[in-house]
Amino acid sequence: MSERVRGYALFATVALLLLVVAPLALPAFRLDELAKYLCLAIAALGIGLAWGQGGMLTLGQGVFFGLGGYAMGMYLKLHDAGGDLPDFMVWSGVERLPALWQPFGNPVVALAAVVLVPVAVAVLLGALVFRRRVRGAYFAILSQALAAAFVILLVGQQGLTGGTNGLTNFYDFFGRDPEAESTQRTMYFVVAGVLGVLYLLARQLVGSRFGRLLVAVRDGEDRVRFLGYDPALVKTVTFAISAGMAGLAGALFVPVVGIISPSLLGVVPSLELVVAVAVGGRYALAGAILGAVVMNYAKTSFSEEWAGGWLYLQGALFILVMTLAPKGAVGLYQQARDALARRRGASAAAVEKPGVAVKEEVPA
Amino acid sequence: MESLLNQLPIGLSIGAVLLLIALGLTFTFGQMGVINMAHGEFIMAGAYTAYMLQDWAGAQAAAVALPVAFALAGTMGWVLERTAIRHFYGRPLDTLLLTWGVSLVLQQAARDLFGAPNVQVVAPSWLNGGVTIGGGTLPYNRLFIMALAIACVAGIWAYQNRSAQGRRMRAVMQNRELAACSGVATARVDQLTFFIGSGLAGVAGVALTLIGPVGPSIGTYYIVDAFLVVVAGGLGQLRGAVIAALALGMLNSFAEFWTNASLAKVIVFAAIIVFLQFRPQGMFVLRSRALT
Amino acid sequence: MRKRSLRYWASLAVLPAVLLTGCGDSGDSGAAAGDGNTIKVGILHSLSGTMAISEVTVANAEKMAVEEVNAAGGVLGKKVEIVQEDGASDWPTFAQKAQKLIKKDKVAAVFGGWTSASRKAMLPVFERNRALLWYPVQYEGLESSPYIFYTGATTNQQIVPGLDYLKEKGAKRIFLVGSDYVFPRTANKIIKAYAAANGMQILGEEYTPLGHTEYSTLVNKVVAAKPDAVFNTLNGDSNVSFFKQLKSAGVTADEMPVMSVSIAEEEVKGIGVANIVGHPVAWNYYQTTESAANDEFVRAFQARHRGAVTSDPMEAGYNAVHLWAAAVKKAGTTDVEAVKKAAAGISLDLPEGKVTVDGGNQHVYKTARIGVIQPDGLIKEVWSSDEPIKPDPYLKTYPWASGLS
Amino acid sequence: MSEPPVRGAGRAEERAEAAMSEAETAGRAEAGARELLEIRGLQVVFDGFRAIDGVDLTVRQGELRFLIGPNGAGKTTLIDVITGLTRPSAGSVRFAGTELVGRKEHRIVRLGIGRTFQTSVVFEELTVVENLDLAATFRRPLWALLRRRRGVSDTVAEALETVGLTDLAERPAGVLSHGQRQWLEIGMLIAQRPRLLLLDEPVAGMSRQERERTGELLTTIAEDHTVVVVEHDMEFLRRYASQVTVLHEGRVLVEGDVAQVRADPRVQEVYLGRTAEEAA
Repeated sequence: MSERVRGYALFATVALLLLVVAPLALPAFRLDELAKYLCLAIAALGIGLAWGQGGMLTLGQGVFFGLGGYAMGMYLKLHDAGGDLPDFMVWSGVERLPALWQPFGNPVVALAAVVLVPVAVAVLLGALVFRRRVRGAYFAILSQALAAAFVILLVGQQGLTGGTNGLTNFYDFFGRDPEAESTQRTMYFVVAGVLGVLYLLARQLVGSRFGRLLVAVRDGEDRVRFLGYDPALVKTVTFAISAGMAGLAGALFVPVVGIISPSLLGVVPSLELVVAVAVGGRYALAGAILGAVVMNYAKTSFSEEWAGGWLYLQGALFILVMTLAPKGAVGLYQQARDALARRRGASAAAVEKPGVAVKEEVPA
Repeated sequence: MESLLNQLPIGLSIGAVLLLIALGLTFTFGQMGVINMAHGEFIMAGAYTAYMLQDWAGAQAAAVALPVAFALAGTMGWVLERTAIRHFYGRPLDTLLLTWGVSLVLQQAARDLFGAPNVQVVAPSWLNGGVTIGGGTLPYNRLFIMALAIACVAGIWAYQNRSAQGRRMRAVMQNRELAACSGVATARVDQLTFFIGSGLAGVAGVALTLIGPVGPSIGTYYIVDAFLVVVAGGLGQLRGAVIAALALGMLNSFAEFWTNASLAKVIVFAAIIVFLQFRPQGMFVLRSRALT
Repeated sequence: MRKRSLRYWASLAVLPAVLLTGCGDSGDSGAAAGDGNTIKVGILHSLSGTMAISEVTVANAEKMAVEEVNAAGGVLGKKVEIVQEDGASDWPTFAQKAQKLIKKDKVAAVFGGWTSASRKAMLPVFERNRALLWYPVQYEGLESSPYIFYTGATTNQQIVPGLDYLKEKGAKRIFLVGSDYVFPRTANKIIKAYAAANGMQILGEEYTPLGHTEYSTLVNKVVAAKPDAVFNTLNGDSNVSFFKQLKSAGVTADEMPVMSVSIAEEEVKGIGVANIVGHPVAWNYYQTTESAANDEFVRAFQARHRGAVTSDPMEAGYNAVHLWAAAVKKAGTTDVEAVKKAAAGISLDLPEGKVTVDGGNQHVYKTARIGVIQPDGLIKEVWSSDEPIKPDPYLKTYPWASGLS
Repeated sequence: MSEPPVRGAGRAEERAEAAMSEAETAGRAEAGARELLEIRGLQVVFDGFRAIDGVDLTVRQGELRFLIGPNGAGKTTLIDVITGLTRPSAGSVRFAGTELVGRKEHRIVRLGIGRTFQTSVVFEELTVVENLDLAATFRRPLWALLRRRRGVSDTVAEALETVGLTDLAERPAGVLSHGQRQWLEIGMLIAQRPRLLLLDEPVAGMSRQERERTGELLTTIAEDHTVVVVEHDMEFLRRYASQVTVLHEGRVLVEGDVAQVRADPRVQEVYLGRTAEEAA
């Protein structure tokens, strides 16, 4: 019980730190950067769920991030245009608002689409792929190819999507100037709040029977079939949830950073997110969040100091993490704590039960 | 109509390029389950080998570089296998991230060694020009790549079917445990497979200098396509890789002819997804009585 | 287990927040532009990622210009201090770093950007903060932000002269090849309008994804169409594959010249001179451009970077710094509105010749030059507009372009 | 491949566990010695090799049936066909009147057939009780699984008790010994509340003690379940089998009780004789 209390106390501490200390201590643009990392952390949380818990290595999460971001961006663009065509369409020679854009003039539709469109795409893909038992490396490669194809499609349809430029230059975010400091501050709180809520929901999911089933699917998909469950359904649902999270992350990213463009959704950014999750610790949801924040923070600060070095450092870090600490930072922490406990236990002449280490792998 | 017919040899030549870049992966992926994202950087190493040898071999560098690139990229692959990948068997998805890290380091190393801009590799003069088929020209350098692809496939086929080492390789590919029990030194076979698979990437890299850029990021241009060939072709299947590469080459060539290059890429991806609806079994037969 | 995870999350998440706090402190207390003994300027180009190839050289030219300004006594009696940031070939990063330069470093001006996408991403940041961006690359026009100075060519200083040249050479049937993004698409729209008004025929218009390297099909299409000339707006590495494929298809510059607008001295090396020799390019500056200012520029740059070539965007970046310095001197302050006002009409003798800032649209007058690629990899001027062309980003003075924007 | 919608899987899914087992008990009582599983004219061909070549087999309600035969006789293949893992090239498999051929694995499980595997597969990262709980809750709709498990359900407790793993309930399955894993698998099978249990070599690799324990377990289970056991172990067979079907080269060789089968000269020739000699 005290364990539990301490857990909640620490969650509260982090919440306090993020919601009170950081806004007070950080200058506006650093807070904005932190908000950006937290957006990416939301997407990473989804990856932690799909990959860490469900074993689906999704290398195309950028696609869902993008779908959410573009849904939000399209609304903001239409709103700014106020009945006219968005600026990029004018210089792309589009004369009438494309049918695809029509519904996004409505904020409710756009906000719903932020989650529903990624979920729908994920369900469709999942139904096609998981039902045919495409998995593991094949799924990873397919999802990567999806990201590549999606970017090509986005870039190629310039009149529809803004091409490489993406959607940018927003003036009005639900009645406020998105670049104003007060808006940025509000957005920071919104992002942190959404992340907190999603984290708690994801934890609930992982702790539930569904979560146990998901781990079972990850470790023995075929065996699960003989328990009477349809693994394709379980995977599709999880994949859709993680896609929805990525969509939400993308939508929040737009007002925070002020742009959504294909360069955020391609193969490399998607992979970078996955790697961040691996570095943080894929088997723990907290690890995914931690990884996304720390890796993106490191990327920003390193590229400020020594741009070329970041690639070496990033590469070397993956190699080290994958070789020495496949369970990431959280895994290392657990190992260290276990080692400590064992030493204490040994001195107290307590018999170490075998399998405690295995138990530690059970994700939280 | 005439230029439509010209797409046939073009499709073949695109297929040959795809085959060359994917051939090595078929084995490292097929036998060892390693998703080697650094394969693209081994291709890059091959390309830079041709560049470096220019000082010494002049315009013949591209030809001279073939064996050198095979040895160099093969050695890089071997080192990678020995130092890192061998700790990862049974964790294929982790190798993906590991080798991506390796690829980042290699790319940046190339940038520091050779500079960020592309470098120039002069094609041997005997590859200038081409044969005229119908109304179009099939350049000699494309023919050279096709011949090279055929030679590589033939070489691998002979190796797998005619040499003792190759038969061991096939044995490990089909059933690792059984092969190990039958006295095959699987670790040895793995090293050799990785050497050959990476070496083939080096060969592909040399060939690509004839038709594409030579720079630190060339690996990233080819890696996704190479993996798609492997996925469509099936695990460790020489035959599958050949058919998949040619089919994707043809599809690419005609799709681009009728639409445009951007849409062609999307069409190829969609085709693979559809293909997997019909033939996932080609790759996912449950042969073992024990479940995974 | 799940209870513990909260604790990890907590203890570990504290770290970055604390680090961020630490970084933030030094930032806000930093000297603003004009304070102390230096004036800060930002240089914001991609030092990593795919665009680094091109942008690093521009950043180097800009740094050299800053040093020249400092060697000549600085501006307003103060040295100019560079704050360099990496855009990392990623447009949101450009926006975010621009924000950082303006808000944290409080720079007087930022020199940066290459791709249109990076400029479009930075534009709102500069407009909202009323800060100055100097953008040094030729671009697709149809833009005139009050907070950006454009020192590269707009369409009527590069693409239109390129077409004039082809028309002069008697090319009637043109094929358009480009990478699939905003610059080529806009450029081709202009070309089509020009062609319609000048009795030229557009035989085809093909786009390939950025980074595309398989050009056999496209070259087949081009060869089958038998154009008099090709207008090429491909970007980066794609040019290498395209020209190699063109050469092996037996196409020569004599029978089918390919006019390129994104290939400068730097790119020629990577494509391979043999593959591109004899083809024309359109710019405003070449390393071989004859002027005293250019001799000095090339000498100074090669003294710093052994064996380097100089190219149009580098020169435009170099110009931007000198034009800004002149404007600040004239205004007597780094205040953005004052500098903007002072910049209008400033005219300097720079490597490409006389460059004058247009006060209206904040572009510059530039001389258009068509060059042909030589066997030594340099570019020889074969045609020029003789005098600087007034920038017209919306092509308002061209009747045939009336339907474009 | 069309099949009549008898006792539709869809409806079965929505039924609560309790109701389900009630219905089963009722069904069992009324059916008596009714045929539960009917296999007719079954053929399985792997790359031209006939693994099963015209097998007919009937298992009645309440029966404990042993399937034996030398390696390659087609025993496991037969189980694979019943559970949907392998698709036959010809023939039919009917379970309580429902055609199974062409159904997906999990649908077949939902009809009430459970199986174990030669190499036991349990979820090592889940605890014993979590493994059992997963097995017990598959009839619930997915959304009902979104709640956390509170305590241990009766079904699970019963299964724990039956297989004797109550003490290890909260330990991860990864720490179990080979024998314990097999028992856990059998426990998961019981927790599924199936109408037909298929056990694939349950005592392979077990120690003598473990075999005995498994044998007792089998006897207990067979009291109120229909069970088919694939087994190699002759000693085990002698002690626990009632009805035996001998497969040889993909065909049914002999069927009968243990004594009959043992006495049959053809069986001795292809199988028992050799094994007996080896055992001796």
